[in-house]
Amino acid sequence: MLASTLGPTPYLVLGALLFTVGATGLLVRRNPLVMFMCVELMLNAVNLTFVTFARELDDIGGQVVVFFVLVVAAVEVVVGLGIIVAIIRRQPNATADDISLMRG
Amino acid sequence: MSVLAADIGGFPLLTSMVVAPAVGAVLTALVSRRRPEQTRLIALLFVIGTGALTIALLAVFKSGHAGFQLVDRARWIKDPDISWTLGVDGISLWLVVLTGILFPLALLGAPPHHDEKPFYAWLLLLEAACMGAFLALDLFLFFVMFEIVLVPMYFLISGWGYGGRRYAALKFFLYTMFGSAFLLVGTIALAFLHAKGGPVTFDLRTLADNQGMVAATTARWLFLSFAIAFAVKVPLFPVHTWLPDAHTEAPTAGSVILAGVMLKLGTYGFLRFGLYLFPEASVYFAPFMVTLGVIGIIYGAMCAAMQKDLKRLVAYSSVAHLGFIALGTFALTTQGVQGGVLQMINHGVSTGALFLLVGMIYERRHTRQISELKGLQKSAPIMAGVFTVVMLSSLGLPGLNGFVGEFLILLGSFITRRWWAAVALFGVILAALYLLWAYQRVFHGEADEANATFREMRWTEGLVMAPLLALIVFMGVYPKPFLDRIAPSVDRLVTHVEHNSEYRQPKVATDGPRAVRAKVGK
Amino acid sequence: MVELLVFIVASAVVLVGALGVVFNGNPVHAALSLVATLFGVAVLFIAQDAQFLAAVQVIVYAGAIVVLFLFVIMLLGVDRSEDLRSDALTGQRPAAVVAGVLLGGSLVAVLVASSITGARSSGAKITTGVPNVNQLARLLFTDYLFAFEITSALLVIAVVGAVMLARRRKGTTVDADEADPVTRLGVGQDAR
Amino acid sequence: MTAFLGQLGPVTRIDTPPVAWSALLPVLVLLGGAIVLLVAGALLPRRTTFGWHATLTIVIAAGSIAAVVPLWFRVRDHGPLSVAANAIRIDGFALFFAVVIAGSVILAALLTDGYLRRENLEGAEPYVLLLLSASGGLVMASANDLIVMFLGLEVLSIAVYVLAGMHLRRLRSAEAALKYFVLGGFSSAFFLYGVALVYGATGTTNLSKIANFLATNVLAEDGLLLAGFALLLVGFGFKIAAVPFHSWSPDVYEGSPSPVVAFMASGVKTAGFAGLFRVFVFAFSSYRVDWQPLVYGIAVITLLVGAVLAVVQTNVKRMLAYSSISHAGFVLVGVQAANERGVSSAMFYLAAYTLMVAGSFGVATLVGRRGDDHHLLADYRGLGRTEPLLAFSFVVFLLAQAGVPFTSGFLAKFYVVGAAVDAHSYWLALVAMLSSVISAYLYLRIITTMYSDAEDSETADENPAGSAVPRLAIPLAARIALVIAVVGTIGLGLVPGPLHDASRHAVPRLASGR
Amino acid sequence: MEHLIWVIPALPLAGFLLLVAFGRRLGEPWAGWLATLMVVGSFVASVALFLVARGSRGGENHVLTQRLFTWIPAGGFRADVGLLADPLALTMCLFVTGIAALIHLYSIGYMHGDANFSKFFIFMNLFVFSMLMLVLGDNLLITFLGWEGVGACSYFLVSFWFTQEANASAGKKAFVTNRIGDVGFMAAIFFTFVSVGSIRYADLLGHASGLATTTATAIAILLFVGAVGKSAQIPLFVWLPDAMAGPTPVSALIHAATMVTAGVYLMVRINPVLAEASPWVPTLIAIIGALTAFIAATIAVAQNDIKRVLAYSTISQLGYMFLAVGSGAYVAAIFHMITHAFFKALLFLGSGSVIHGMGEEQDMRRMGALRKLMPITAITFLVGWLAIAGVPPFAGFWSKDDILLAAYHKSPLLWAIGVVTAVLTGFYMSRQVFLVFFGQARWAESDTTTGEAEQSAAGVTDDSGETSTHAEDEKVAPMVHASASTASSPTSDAGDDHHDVHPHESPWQMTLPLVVLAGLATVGGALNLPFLRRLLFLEHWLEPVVHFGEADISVATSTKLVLAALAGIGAVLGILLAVGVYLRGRGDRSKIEAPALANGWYIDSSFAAFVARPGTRFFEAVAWFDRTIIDGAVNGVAMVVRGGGDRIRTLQTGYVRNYALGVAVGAIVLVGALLSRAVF
Repeated sequence: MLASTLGPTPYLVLGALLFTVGATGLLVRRNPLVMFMCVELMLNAVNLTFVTFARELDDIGGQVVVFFVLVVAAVEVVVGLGIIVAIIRRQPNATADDISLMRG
Repeated sequence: MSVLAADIGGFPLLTSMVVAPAVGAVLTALVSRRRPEQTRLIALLFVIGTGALTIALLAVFKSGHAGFQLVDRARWIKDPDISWTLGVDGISLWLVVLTGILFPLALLGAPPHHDEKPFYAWLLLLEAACMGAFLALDLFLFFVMFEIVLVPMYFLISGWGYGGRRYAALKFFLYTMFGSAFLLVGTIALAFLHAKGGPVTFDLRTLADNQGMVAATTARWLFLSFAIAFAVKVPLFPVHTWLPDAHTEAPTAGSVILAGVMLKLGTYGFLRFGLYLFPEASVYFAPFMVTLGVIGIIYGAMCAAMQKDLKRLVAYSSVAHLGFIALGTFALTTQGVQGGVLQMINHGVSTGALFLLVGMIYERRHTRQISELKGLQKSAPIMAGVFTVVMLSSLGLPGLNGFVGEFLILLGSFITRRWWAAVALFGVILAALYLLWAYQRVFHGEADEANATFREMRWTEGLVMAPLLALIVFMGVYPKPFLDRIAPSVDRLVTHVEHNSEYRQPKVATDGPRAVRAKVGK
Repeated sequence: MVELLVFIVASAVVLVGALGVVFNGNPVHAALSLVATLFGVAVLFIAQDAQFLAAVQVIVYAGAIVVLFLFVIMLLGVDRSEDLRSDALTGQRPAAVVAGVLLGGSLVAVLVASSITGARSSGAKITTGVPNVNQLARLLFTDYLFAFEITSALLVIAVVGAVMLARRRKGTTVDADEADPVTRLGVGQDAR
Repeated sequence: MTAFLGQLGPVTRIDTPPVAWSALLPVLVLLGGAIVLLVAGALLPRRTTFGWHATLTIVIAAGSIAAVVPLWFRVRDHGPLSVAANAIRIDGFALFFAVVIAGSVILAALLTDGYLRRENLEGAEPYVLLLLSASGGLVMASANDLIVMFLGLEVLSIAVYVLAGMHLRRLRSAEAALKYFVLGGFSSAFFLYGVALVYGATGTTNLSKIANFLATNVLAEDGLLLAGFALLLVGFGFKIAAVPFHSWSPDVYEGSPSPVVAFMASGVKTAGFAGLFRVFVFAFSSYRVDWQPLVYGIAVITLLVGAVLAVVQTNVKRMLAYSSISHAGFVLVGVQAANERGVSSAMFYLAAYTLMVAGSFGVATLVGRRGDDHHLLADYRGLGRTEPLLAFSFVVFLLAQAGVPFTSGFLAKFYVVGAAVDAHSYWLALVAMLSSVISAYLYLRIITTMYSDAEDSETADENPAGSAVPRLAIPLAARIALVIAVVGTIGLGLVPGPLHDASRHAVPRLASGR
Repeated sequence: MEHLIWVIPALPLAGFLLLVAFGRRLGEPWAGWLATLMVVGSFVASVALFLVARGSRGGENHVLTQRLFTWIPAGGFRADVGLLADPLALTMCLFVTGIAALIHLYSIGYMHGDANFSKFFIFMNLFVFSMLMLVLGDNLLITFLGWEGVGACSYFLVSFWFTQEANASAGKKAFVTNRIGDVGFMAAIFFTFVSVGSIRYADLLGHASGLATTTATAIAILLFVGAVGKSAQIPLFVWLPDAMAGPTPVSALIHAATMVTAGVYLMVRINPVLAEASPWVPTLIAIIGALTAFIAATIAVAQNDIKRVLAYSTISQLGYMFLAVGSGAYVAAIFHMITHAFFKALLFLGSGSVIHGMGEEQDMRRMGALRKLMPITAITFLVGWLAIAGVPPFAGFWSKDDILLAAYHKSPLLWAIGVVTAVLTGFYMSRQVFLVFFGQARWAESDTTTGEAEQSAAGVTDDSGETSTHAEDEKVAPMVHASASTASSPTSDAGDDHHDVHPHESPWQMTLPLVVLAGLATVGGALNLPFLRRLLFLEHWLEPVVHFGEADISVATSTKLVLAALAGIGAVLGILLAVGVYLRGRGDRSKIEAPALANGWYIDSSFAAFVARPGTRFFEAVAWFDRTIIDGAVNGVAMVVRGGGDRIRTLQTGYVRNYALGVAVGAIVLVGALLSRAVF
């Protein structure tokens, strides 16, 4: 166990940055797979935040939440990849920008 | 105060007047599409039955009473308190009777050319809604009826109208709905503010008779929200432009009902829900409303004069006529308001008749363009004669109905608003101008080839016009029975306004010569 | 001091990995960068007394999820590198950067300014004596029992969804706008 | 499981909290039913002559509703129930939404049956997902913990992502799934971050505790909390398709299989609102002065943008999608009021809207024809003549959406506006009504198109437009769905009392503001 | 007996109703006889009532009233259908019904063969009814009822031959111009009610002395506006010449004898109010009257249409009456009204007889020497001529003399105008008589001459820019604007039938009224002979009605005689001048018949140019405004919504990353908004 000398703020800020990088990444990348990865980054940022708060609040509940987030992330990936597989089969090498039949 | 339904043996007369056409509509809709004659029969049966009920109403109506009579009441929604409350007084009585009379005539006089079944169903539904709106004594119920009339009318215009019917129907619906948006918010706000956290009720009499629950400034805002809705419906300048389109494109029956009955929802609304609910605000905004009315009179007449389409011309004349009604209503004198109420009926009869006639002309010539019509009087003298009488009624010739209302309105407004009345008087000249000019172009002159074979009125058409003509003459010569029933309620309304505001109508309006003698005596 | 050192190193790994995900044109590389981030986060978990979660993070995330990603990349053969020099959507990239800066900025500002609210745990405390796993497990089956149960529904969805989506459907595409009318109306056969 | 726990017993005995399973019955019926259906689906042939899958789904959903009934009275007489360590709260509110969501499942299932046959997509999976998604909705409506809420949201959403992409031969379907999924994941992350921040600010994820905490403590620094509010609002805003988080919905509604859209617009949206109420109106009620302006703003732009954009569409499904956005704005007006009237009016609205919108998309399902691709306005031309009853039912739904009296839509609007007025949000009420005027244009446009023949009706008498197009096949199940929706829409318009009373009873007592 | 006042108007009303119902079935001539019978009955009833009123209480004038039913009750306002048969009303009744009866009889002959024979009598009976209501009404509103009623009948009858646009336009013009005056009347009614609380004459006139001067002035002026419209005074006289488009009996009855004098009647009726009004009011009335008399007379000099001459003459004579009213000589006004009714009806009927005999020819230039062919017509016409010219001892002399005397009392200048007008009257009437009955027969002249005449007529009208009235009417004219010339150029005579004209005397139904009227025009002066007080029958009879306002004219007898002599000399002078010009052929006719005069001083055309045209343009501008601005705003809102929709729609790009950006931006905005709350 490491002594808590640093305080929560650096962790939280790191989480915020990670979240931002993930969010921005989703906005700038065209490959749907990478976009999913960015969502994973965001979820990880949240996880980090939860854990930080858990320690700060001295509440194990925050850690349990991470557990559930992990499950959700996994499920999302499964379904998301399923969708991508379905799409790429019909439109090989399609990027997110190519998938824009509907608009307006 | 109010005479209850129990007084006539418990028969819910008013409710039946609303329900009967609605039932008729459903039955008509249920008849097989392949039996048009049956639909027609059923529709006629119900529409005439409803007319008969309104005549019965006339018989049981106690003419000395000022308050609401024959009140039917049943709870509809518990919280907020909304109930099916119907009642009639002198202000609504004739409108109801007018509705009862005009619908059969419209149905008989202007049958549709296709799809009889839905046409009749919508028409019956429209009648139910109009009846409901005139009889409702619950603000919510009124709003519901006020709003629902749009639907059948929309379908009537868009389904059976002429060339630009879709645009016209849409414009009509949206424009009126735009007004209703304000009305709904205003209605709810009034009820909630009035409740002050207590139980919310929409009962008209409760809301109106307990003034002072809403602050004066708030009441003015609320009045405005009501006024927008009614102004659109009337329609007053400058929110009138839906009317020419709707009137012109609507099928004849639609135009008749639109002009004869539906426009009255606006003016009736001003009386029943403007003056009654917001006496102080009505007084406050009276100059404004009167100005709008006067602008409408002059402006409508000018526009009417310039129309190339006969139906459009009649439509604009409605703008002018309803300007008169607005003027009378907000003159806030007993003469003005009585004249306004009477003029609603007059306008319904005269303009309804005009639209029927224009419809007959269209039937024969398939055009409404004035320039394409000429010299019809030669081949159709009787129709020309009928048209003349209706036209003279519309331009307010003494001895015919239009004059009585117009005169009272002008007199009433002259008492309180001399200069407005003076300007409005010019509307009388302009009315003669545009109507006679139109008549001249359509009926006078030598008929060209297309118009030479114009068919004279058939006796069935004459039969439809006869009651209207009779009313035009009767109301012009002997309006007393009408005014006798209108007067107590109007007096009560004006007194209500006086009680709840600083406004006092000049003594001469109520006392006549006695007032002047008293003044001289001093 | 140790914590600071760990934090600096781990956070560097996390951020570099994250940026790697964003800036690597090749999806495989991006996935590998993601692994770096996940590891970094796991380290930070440990630094904050969440040892079990760190383990799960490595096993489930790095071990399963990223592998899944890589598997799909290989399966579909979409490992072609993406050209990151330009963005076809006008304004998207600068807007994204601005949005990122604003979002990050405001979040950081909030966290820096008001992380201490005075709130204290109202649930189970992190007790140092008991193993992390035990504590988690206890909470999982008490306070979070329902949440735990509902994750089962999620997993069922994942299974059913994957089956549905990945099932190879024969037959032509019904609504490809380029398709000619004949194929457009053509009805494909079911998978079975 | 017990055996497993028993083995660990001596080491660390975990006393699972007593769970009142009966209180969870509505959810459990759906969950269990989904599993049963999954298994049954594996046993039954994929292509069945009778709609076994749909029937079973309906039975399950109906069972869920049936399970609500005793609970309803129990809750009414003995107060709300806290279940599973207070993670779930079964109160009238939750039960009301359970019925609405389960009802939307029934309608969607009725529509799905014929659709799947028509599109050659038979199988039990769509129904399984439908049921699972609905269970997520029920969880959201009854969640008393942000984590449970989040999980419910995910259960609800992920199943629908899959359903959106169900029609794999349609590119649009896949595209809808992808868009929905990417954006859904994106916004879930925001939501989750919001949960984290609220957790950090209050020390708990339990909504009761949060409410308690916020009511009893004065926060010196509430930035964390407020930022959490904002991010949670993003998540909910996405789910209910409020502007500016709406952009997915027209594309997804257009692309997804129409019966699924019926569920999305009714069940999913309803569940989203249920969560929004739970979190914001109930738990965060003492901070309402902070979030009310935001909801006010969102409501205004949602109302207007939805209505205005709907007007310029040519695809009926997109029109309905945008109008659905505008309707969300209406419900947000109820949210903004943040009083008991507001909640109950929004509940009434959602219940009424469920019927209308499910019916509307039901019609769209049928008119879409094989390939689910005939959704242009032009495809509706002449429907009034060829399919008078179908057209009539669509008219009812559209008029109800326009807020014409004697339909449920009118009363829904009336109640919502009443709530806004009660909260003194007069201008918002006015904006709402005006936006409904704009929307009315759209509905009338559709209606007019249905009742206009070919190009010009003057000449149409000789040549009825519909003659060239084959008659639509309207399966019995879809007929039933439409009849239910029509009867419900008109019935609620005439006799709103019972439903409105129910919604009034279902509203928990709200704490007063800060 | 007083309960039977209603019989007087009821008979024509019954006739009207019967003809509406059975007119077509009765057909010619029985419809005409029925109508005539009704009017005769009405006349008999009037006479009976007159005898009753005169006979009772030893010659005391007796006022009979009858209230039939309440017409419009509203609050303190109450208008009854009440009849008031006082001397004034009875006087009017007598001559209205009397002359109407004669004209009805005449019409049976005149309208012979018309397709709408019975319809004509429907309107005639309705007119008589309306006129009687106007006269007998016991309150302003009943008078107004009649007032508008006669206006409407005038409209129907002027445009009776509706197939010609000109007639239709003339009818419309008459009605609309009248309405301008009617508005004044209505306003006066309002004023009366507001200040008196009642609109009964009994209340208004009984309390006139209690009226404030301003109120009395307002009422008087407004009623005068009404009178100006109805009685065709400056500036609203333009309709009357056009109204000649109607059948000649109509012109005689409505536009000469009765309706147009209603304004005078009204002024006399309210003389107590006039007395209370500011002094400038009577003066204004007198000036307007004098000017109208003079200007109309000058115009009459240059007219070629036989009826138009008479029309302007009527306007001129009405001017005299107003001059009398303005001078306070109410009895003189009524006196002149009656004598004028006699001789002008006579002249019109005579002209009608001529037109009838000439086969619908109205241009005097195509007549001449008719005295031999139409002896009865000619002789009676000559009587009328002398009467209107004011040659003693014919009726016109006495009444005109009375007026001039009063005018002199008011102001010598007015008197001077009156005398000049008298000279002109003598001149133009003589001109007419000579052109029609003397000289050479011109109806059979060759086409070229006729063509020239026509062309000159056309040239004259061209100046006013009105030849194309028919065509332009469509475009220009909702405004009062019709055809100064149209009535004078009947389109039927375009050169195909006037060779076949065989002038002949008219049937007895037409000549009998001529003879009767000629007799009346000769002896009509006896009603009010100035020689002895006892002979001032009319003055005594009307005394109770006019005693409030009648000016006390105290002029020395010698002055009276001089004035009378001057008036007589003036008339003779005018006749002699005409003899010189038109019989002897001295002087240049074209100088006298100047285009300015022929075109009525361009008043009508300038009205068209300066009022009607800009008015039309203004109306068009309003209609444009309505279409473009008001309705444009409505459609503009729709366009803004659509345009906004299209604009916002472009944000919906279809790219999922754009959508995500939207979500992110939304999140930032929300966070920012909430944080700003936290910070501030």
